[in-house]
Amino acid sequence: MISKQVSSPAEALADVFDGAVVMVSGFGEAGSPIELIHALIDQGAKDLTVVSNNCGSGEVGLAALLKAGRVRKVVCSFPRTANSTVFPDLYHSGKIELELVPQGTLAERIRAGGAGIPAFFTPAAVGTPLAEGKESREFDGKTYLMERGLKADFALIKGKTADTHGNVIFNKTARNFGPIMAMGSNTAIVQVEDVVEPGQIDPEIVVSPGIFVDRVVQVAQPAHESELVAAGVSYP
Amino acid sequence: MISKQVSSPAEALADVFDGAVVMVSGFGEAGSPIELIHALIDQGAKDLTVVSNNCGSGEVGLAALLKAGRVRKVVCSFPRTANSTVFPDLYHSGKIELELVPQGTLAERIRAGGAGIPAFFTPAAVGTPLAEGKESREFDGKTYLMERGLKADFALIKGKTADTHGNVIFNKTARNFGPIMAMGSNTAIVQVEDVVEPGQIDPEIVVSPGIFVDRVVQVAQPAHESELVAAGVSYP
Amino acid sequence: MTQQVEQVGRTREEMAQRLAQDIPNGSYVNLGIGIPELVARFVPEGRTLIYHTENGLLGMGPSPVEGEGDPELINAGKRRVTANPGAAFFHHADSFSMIRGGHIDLCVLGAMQVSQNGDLANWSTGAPDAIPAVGGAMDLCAGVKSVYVITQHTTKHGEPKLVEKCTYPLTGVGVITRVYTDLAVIDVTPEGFKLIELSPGVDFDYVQQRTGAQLILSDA
Amino acid sequence: MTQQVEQVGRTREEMAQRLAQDIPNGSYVNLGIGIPELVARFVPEGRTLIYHTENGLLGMGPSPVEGEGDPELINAGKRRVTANPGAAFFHHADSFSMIRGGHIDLCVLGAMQVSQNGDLANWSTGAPDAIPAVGGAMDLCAGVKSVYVITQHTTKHGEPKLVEKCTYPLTGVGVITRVYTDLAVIDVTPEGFKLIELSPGVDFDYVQQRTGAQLILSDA
Repeated sequence: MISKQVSSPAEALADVFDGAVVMVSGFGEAGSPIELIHALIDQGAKDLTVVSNNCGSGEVGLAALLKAGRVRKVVCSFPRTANSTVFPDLYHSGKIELELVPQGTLAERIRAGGAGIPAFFTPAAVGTPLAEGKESREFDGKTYLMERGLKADFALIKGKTADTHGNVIFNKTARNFGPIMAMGSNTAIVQVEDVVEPGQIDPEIVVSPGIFVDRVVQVAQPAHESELVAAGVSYP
Repeated sequence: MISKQVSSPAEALADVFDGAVVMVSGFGEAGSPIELIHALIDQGAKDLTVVSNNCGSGEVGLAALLKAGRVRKVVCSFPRTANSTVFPDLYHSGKIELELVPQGTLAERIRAGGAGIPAFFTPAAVGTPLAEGKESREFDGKTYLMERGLKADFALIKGKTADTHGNVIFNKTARNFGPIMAMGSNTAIVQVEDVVEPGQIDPEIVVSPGIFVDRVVQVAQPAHESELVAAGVSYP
Repeated sequence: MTQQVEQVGRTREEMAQRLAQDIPNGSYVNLGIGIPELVARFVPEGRTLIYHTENGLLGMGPSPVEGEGDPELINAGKRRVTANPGAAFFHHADSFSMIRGGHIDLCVLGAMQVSQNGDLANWSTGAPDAIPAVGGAMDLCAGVKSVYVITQHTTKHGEPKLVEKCTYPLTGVGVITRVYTDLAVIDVTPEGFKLIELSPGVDFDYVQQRTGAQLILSDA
Repeated sequence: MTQQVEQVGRTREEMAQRLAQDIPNGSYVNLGIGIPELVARFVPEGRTLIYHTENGLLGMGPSPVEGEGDPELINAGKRRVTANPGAAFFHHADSFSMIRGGHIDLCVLGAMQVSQNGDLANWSTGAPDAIPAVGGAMDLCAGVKSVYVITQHTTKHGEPKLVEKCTYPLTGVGVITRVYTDLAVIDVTPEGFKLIELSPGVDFDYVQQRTGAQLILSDA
């Protein structure tokens, strides 16, 4: 008998340490694990490196974590957001480091980290400023950049349903970075609306097999970032 | 209105040319597209390079294609089979070339080919005879081999159900190489028991999205290799 | 000058409509944010295109009625969309395998600048105070089979966007094959910009004056 | 000699049973073909292991009744199996990501030879007329967190399988951490083979005589 279910986001995040590398799922608000992020703010770990496609909006979720001064560096493809001043302020005042990575390269680096691939070659960004300092190499007459696999200490992920073995399914385009961040992190923490018994998810439709998932926690009615922002919520 | 359904295996394979690289799904008999392979025998293309985990058993399916003398080279992880003499005879008489690839490296090379990754590094086979002639490189103190992405002209794949847009789901461990061979080939041909209308497969459970699949053909009651072998069937 | 540009040539909708004529039935298409998004509205009757959005959906449908939809069913522009029958959801690594692996037939992007050898600049002005953000543009233009640009022929200030050499930071090198503007349809060829078609009421000199590189006349 | 070996030390089942004691609850385990497969039968009451088979199943259950089962639900040895509640199917690239990425806790393999620095030879005798076939063994021993060997201490002809240096072609270099044989449990340490435990009724000299390298006594 094994169960990966923990009772609360706080318990799920208890061992996040200062200086940890933390992957955070989501593309815009879809798949953003707001309740886990808020619990991470409460938990207090600092000097974090966050790997995420965006940097959040308003003053909730990822933007709130940044605003709380807990993040030293972000690895990100699109940190600019229509309705957030948090990242721009931090960036302009030199209080946060940015590693800008093309979105597909970011996804592939995370997947590679999880798949035991230390490096691979991609055609994206060849000849652009983002190629600076990177090794390039020709294969069959075309130039590629070498990119390194990316691993994290923790991943904070939003799923839809999980069983107690950690098998997860997702909701629509909220899937985005979740499955690969589960692969690419040592400790993958997934918030879901429902936790069910093993056998209640058809093995043919599992998206993240339990081997990639370490902890599942139920958040029955997760908030949507856009609604919180529209309501003027600021966390904490 | 688009439909990728074709009326027969023969039609699906009409344009396979001499010298083509052909990926064939399956691990043992699970996922082996026997009806497509038999149609390829009938079709007559020769001098093929076959990429497949195994080399078939008895004198049906892949073993029959080999026996018919159509295959110049196999790229394979485990060509030895309990009840087949076809590959051993060809190999011992120098009539077929073998590129032996560790199973995980084979899978990753196929996936890389489909993902636009020309090369990647893997720890598998370092220090073994299969590392001979391969570039090696250290990352973070550990040695890896560089492996190249693998692409095919055609893939012959066995699925369970497809819609006319080419979205495919599979049966249990018959999934194995199917989804990545669909990615890694220019023309992916999938035999399925049922072809349904778009919308009849839940978009959350699609395993091979239609973009990777070029032709689907219904084989309502596919044969199982072990049953044909037990019955002493020899194709053609 | 600005006013004159607005009155001459195709509107944004007409540009999108013009481009839409050139996409074959059954194509897998990724449309960028802005004018590119308009293309989907003008696909001729009888053609089915399958839209890919890099955040993990193939078979993207139109936006739902205002206020409806699922905040977790969005496009790359983070707007709510729908899923057509035959759609599929997948994760980001699979999505960019479709892009990088050459499985998508056509990508339509906006541009700040396009050079006569097909370089694209569309992600940064290089201004020192700008927040850098690239998203999936570099992957798209490096991986998709054909990458078209749809853009106003000049900037709001009347400066050419089609140039000999981009001055803004590049998104990709030699990746653009065709440009649709308010004034013309132009191919990027080994010889440079080749004029394929003038917009109604626009003449060659008018376009050449607003282009930062030599235009070649089509053989046709 | 052969007869004597068979009577001394643990049977295949006892070897599997001994190894099974050492696998913690909740481990993700990949069992090779042959003696390794027997391990699953002897997992102590109250422990749940989750079995991975590299052909695309996590949560593999026992074989079905003879003649039952699905020919497309098989293990890496191509035998019919079942899927336990909580199982998941996936494709080969995902399956070997689990292996190569260090997500599997333990792999148990058979061996032709193991050297005192942990090299494994288990795929080929190097005979010129053999059909080379490697399967997933090289990926497993390069990627799984711990790789144990379970094997008879000597070959059928009485030759040691634990050696100073493998003479057969290698499967992996420095990958084995522990060996379970009919005669003993032996750790591979930086100093060489360290004897952890003798099988009942077997003494040190008996094992050392049948081992092709120096055995170190455990500190304990």
